[in-house]
Amino acid sequence: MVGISLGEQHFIKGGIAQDLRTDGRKRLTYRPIYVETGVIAHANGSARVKIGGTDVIASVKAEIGRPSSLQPDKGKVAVFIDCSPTAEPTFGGRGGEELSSELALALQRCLLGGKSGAGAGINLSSLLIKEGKVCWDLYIDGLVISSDGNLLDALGAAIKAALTNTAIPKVNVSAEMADDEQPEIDISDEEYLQFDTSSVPVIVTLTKVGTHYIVDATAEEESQMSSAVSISVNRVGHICGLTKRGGSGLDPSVILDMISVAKHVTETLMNKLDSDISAAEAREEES
Amino acid sequence: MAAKPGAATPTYSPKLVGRSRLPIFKDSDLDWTRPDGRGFHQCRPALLQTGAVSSASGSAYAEFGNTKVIVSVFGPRESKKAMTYSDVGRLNCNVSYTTFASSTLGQGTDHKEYSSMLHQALEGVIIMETFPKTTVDVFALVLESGGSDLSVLISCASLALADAGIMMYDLITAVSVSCIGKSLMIDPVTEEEGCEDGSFMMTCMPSRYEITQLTITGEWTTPNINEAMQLCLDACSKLGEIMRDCLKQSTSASDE
Amino acid sequence: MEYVNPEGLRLDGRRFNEMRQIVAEIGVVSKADGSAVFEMGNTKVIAAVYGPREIQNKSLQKNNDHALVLCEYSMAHFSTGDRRRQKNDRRSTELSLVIRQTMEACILTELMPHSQIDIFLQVLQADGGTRSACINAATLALADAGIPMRDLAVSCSAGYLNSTPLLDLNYVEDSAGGADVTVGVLPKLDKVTLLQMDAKLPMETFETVFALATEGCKAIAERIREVLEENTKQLEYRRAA
Amino acid sequence: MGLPDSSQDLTSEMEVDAFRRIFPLRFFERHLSESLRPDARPLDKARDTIVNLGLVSTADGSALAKIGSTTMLAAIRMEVMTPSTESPDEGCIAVEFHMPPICSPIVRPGRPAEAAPVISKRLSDTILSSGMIDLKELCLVSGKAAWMGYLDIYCLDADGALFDAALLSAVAAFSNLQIPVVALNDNGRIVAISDEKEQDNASIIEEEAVNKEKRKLTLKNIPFSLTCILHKNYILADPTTEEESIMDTLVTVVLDSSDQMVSFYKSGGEALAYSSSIKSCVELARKRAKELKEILGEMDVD
Repeated sequence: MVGISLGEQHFIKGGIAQDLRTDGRKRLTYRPIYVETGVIAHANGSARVKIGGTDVIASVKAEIGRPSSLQPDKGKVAVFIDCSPTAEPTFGGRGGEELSSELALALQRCLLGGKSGAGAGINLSSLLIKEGKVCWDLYIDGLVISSDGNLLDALGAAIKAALTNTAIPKVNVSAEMADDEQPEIDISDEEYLQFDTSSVPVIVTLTKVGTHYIVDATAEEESQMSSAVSISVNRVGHICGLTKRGGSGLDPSVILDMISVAKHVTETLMNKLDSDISAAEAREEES
Repeated sequence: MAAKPGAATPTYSPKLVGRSRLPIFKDSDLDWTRPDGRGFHQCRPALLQTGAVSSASGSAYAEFGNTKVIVSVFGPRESKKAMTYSDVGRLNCNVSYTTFASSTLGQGTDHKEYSSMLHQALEGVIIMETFPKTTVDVFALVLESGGSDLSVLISCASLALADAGIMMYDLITAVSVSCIGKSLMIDPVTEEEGCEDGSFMMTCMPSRYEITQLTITGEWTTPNINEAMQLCLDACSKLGEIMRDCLKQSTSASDE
Repeated sequence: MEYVNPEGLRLDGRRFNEMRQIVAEIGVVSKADGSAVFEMGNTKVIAAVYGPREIQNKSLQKNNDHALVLCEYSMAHFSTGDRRRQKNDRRSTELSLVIRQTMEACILTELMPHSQIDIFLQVLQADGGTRSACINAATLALADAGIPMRDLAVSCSAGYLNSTPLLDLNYVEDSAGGADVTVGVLPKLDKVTLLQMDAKLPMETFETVFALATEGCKAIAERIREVLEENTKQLEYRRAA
Repeated sequence: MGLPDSSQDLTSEMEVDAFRRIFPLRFFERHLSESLRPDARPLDKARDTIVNLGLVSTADGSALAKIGSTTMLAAIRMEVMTPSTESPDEGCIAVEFHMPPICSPIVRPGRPAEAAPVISKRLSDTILSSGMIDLKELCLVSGKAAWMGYLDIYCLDADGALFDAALLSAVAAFSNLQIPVVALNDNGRIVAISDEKEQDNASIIEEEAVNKEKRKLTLKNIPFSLTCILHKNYILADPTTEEESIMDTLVTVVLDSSDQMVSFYKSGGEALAYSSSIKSCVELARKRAKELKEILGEMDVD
């Protein structure tokens, strides 16, 4: 990434202080969001989300697996993120791994809820086929193609769209079998199950630059941040996950204020995303 | 692992029969007490000690109930050869578990997730400008995992950094809160963490009254967050005092 | 298995000398100096070019009179039917090298001494012919970045199954075990820069397959030229506006 | 501390320190000529030794051993395995020695110390060849099930004589080991029985119980070791890291409780071991074994 001169730094910071950012946005406005679903033919569900210059793809792949012995009544979900070197030359080789695992961890935290499953965006019980024996393993893969800030929000939105797009084949389990046998399964290729994605939260990252915070920061703005808080909020307005990045400390009252701002922002974002996703789904069906 | 004779033969640890795990807490059961008999807002007794490892620049041992960790700090010392010049110092963190740290997991491994979270929690308080071109290594070993491992690790690491004489803006204290049903309980043990509906981990600088790291998982309402934050802040300031006392004691002991 | 039915149609309904649908777009990665996406049927590749810029890793600097061309090929986890997790496997390394050598031969590296050009290739979907798709995508991206080239390097593959030479194999045809000839050409100079084949093939058959692949290359070159011209027109239009 | 003749050329402690770093060998040799070591020990004396038992609640047996500042934490976990066909009525012990990055500045994450696998191997050889444990005691159901003891020793602080401390902690952990109460269930798997459960349906369990009560292993021929440095005519018992790095001829003698030699280990080094010096090493080891036996004996009383 090219360094930013002192003058440019002042310009960015000054703009934010005056509620007029370098690209003409206000502090709490998003860049245009573009959603496309069904972009990956091999996957059970996929979506591509562009927010300004940030471009990400999420795919959902379902495989037959075995529930873990600790939670025999639930399926499994794993989130992997890959930062392609096309987005940033420094991601070449193993350079992107650190950021990738940080993003994956934050997304996992936001989507999968607490250990007991409360607040999870994906209902793990719905992935179960036969208790203790067979379940769906859901692999969520994110790929960052182009990065211009706000990767986490974009990935969160892409995963939400990909999950909406996901169709999982209906599975019939052959009736009674012995206790320790693996049951025979029959994967239907006609009937599909759709996911209920209404409880999947959206993620809003508030980036603190100077004394103000902004949503949807560009890479240039992110380089000037002192810290950033990513908050995921579900439809009923509950917080489903929160991660803080950046080392500098924040006053407790500031964090609480950020949470309330984030909640306010998500309301509009959630509606916008939902309509975008359903529009994209309609488009896909047409074509 | 190669040295293990018979490592090829699969082994298993005998499990208890027929006892499904009882939910340790029910919503209706308000008289319920925690597995170790503490109150909901009561922390485990903490034992802190600096100078646990003689060969390190600084080190600390922390014991919160059954959670026992050792943190060693090495450096500031020469950065790896491959690193380019940097006018601020670097911080390198690593967390690993012993093979017997927890009763369920069999293998002792590096914990990448905790390593990066420890790094994030510490980078903001260390005055990196004081050791340009060099690296401070913070290595942690969890001897026994008994819940709230990460917060114990962070507090212990800050103590070890202070013991090593690394310049910091403030001490770092970390406290976790679990949400089970409608109740919040501070400093959860492993059993509680296993069935929690939400977790809340906060690290703060007690003297500056600033939060440096905050992670929340699970579903939380705003009043719950307010309450958890207040609980953590109180606990952090108390823990800060204990840590301060521990450091004072160790310096007065070495003066004698 | 029958790959060509008696009517002369392939599994996906194409004729023997028919290519899959090509979609190409320029400028998909906002921050790169040049970028392009290239699709051949279900095979989809993104290329991004960074540079020419200062050499980042001084130890790679060998020849001061020429630009250093670097290439990295990676596959997305969801690019194939079964999820694969290794990043720097042997196949990727081999492909990176092949693409790098092909592109190096067509870039006028002597015009940009003391600098490096990075080509990153990301496979989004793999359905046969990724090698060719990568080269085509890289050419577009290099052109978008305005890097001087001798010619537009293009590539296409052809195979031989059921005693029929077939153009542009998809994954099923590719894994059938027959011959697979990948050809890279500089169409204007009429020079072959890349030729790879892995299977036994009689000489005369090879010549027909090779000729078919070369024909394919020419068709692709035409398409690429169109895309570039269209892009230039749009740039002109935007400038006027 | 100070050198006997320090008043002449070295005036302040600062200079002693500098001398120690620049001319380590001369620094040590001056001490040795006075039959004293920099930490005020006589040449043949080992450092203070402490053993604590049962510190790890998640393990079936554990011990912490400290020799000077060298600290070792050993823990044993018992798991069930199917014994091999060659020895159907024997259990197995797997020994692993770890040097985590916290213990020494030379160990970095991802690059394990060279010494660790070497010590692992030597510990495993010593424990098995000493005959301290009768592997037959680890048998549960002949040919079907036997105990596999995973012994993991973690070095928490490395300051010389790693093998001695590791062996001591391993022996102490075995003396602390409590073999859990288990039973054989219908599926042929071994299951644990908790104390209260046993009372609930004692009648059912009684006949199946393979191991009715928590029991200890009988340890005989307990091995004790002492590492010495041979340097010129001097023999230094129980060296620190600093001493080990300066003078590199190390001799480790392992004796069992009946004073029989279990193993002898000398690795390279410049000084050649004469039979006379070997004899003195063995003599020192014998004395040390007696000391260690007393320390362990005290533990057993608790």
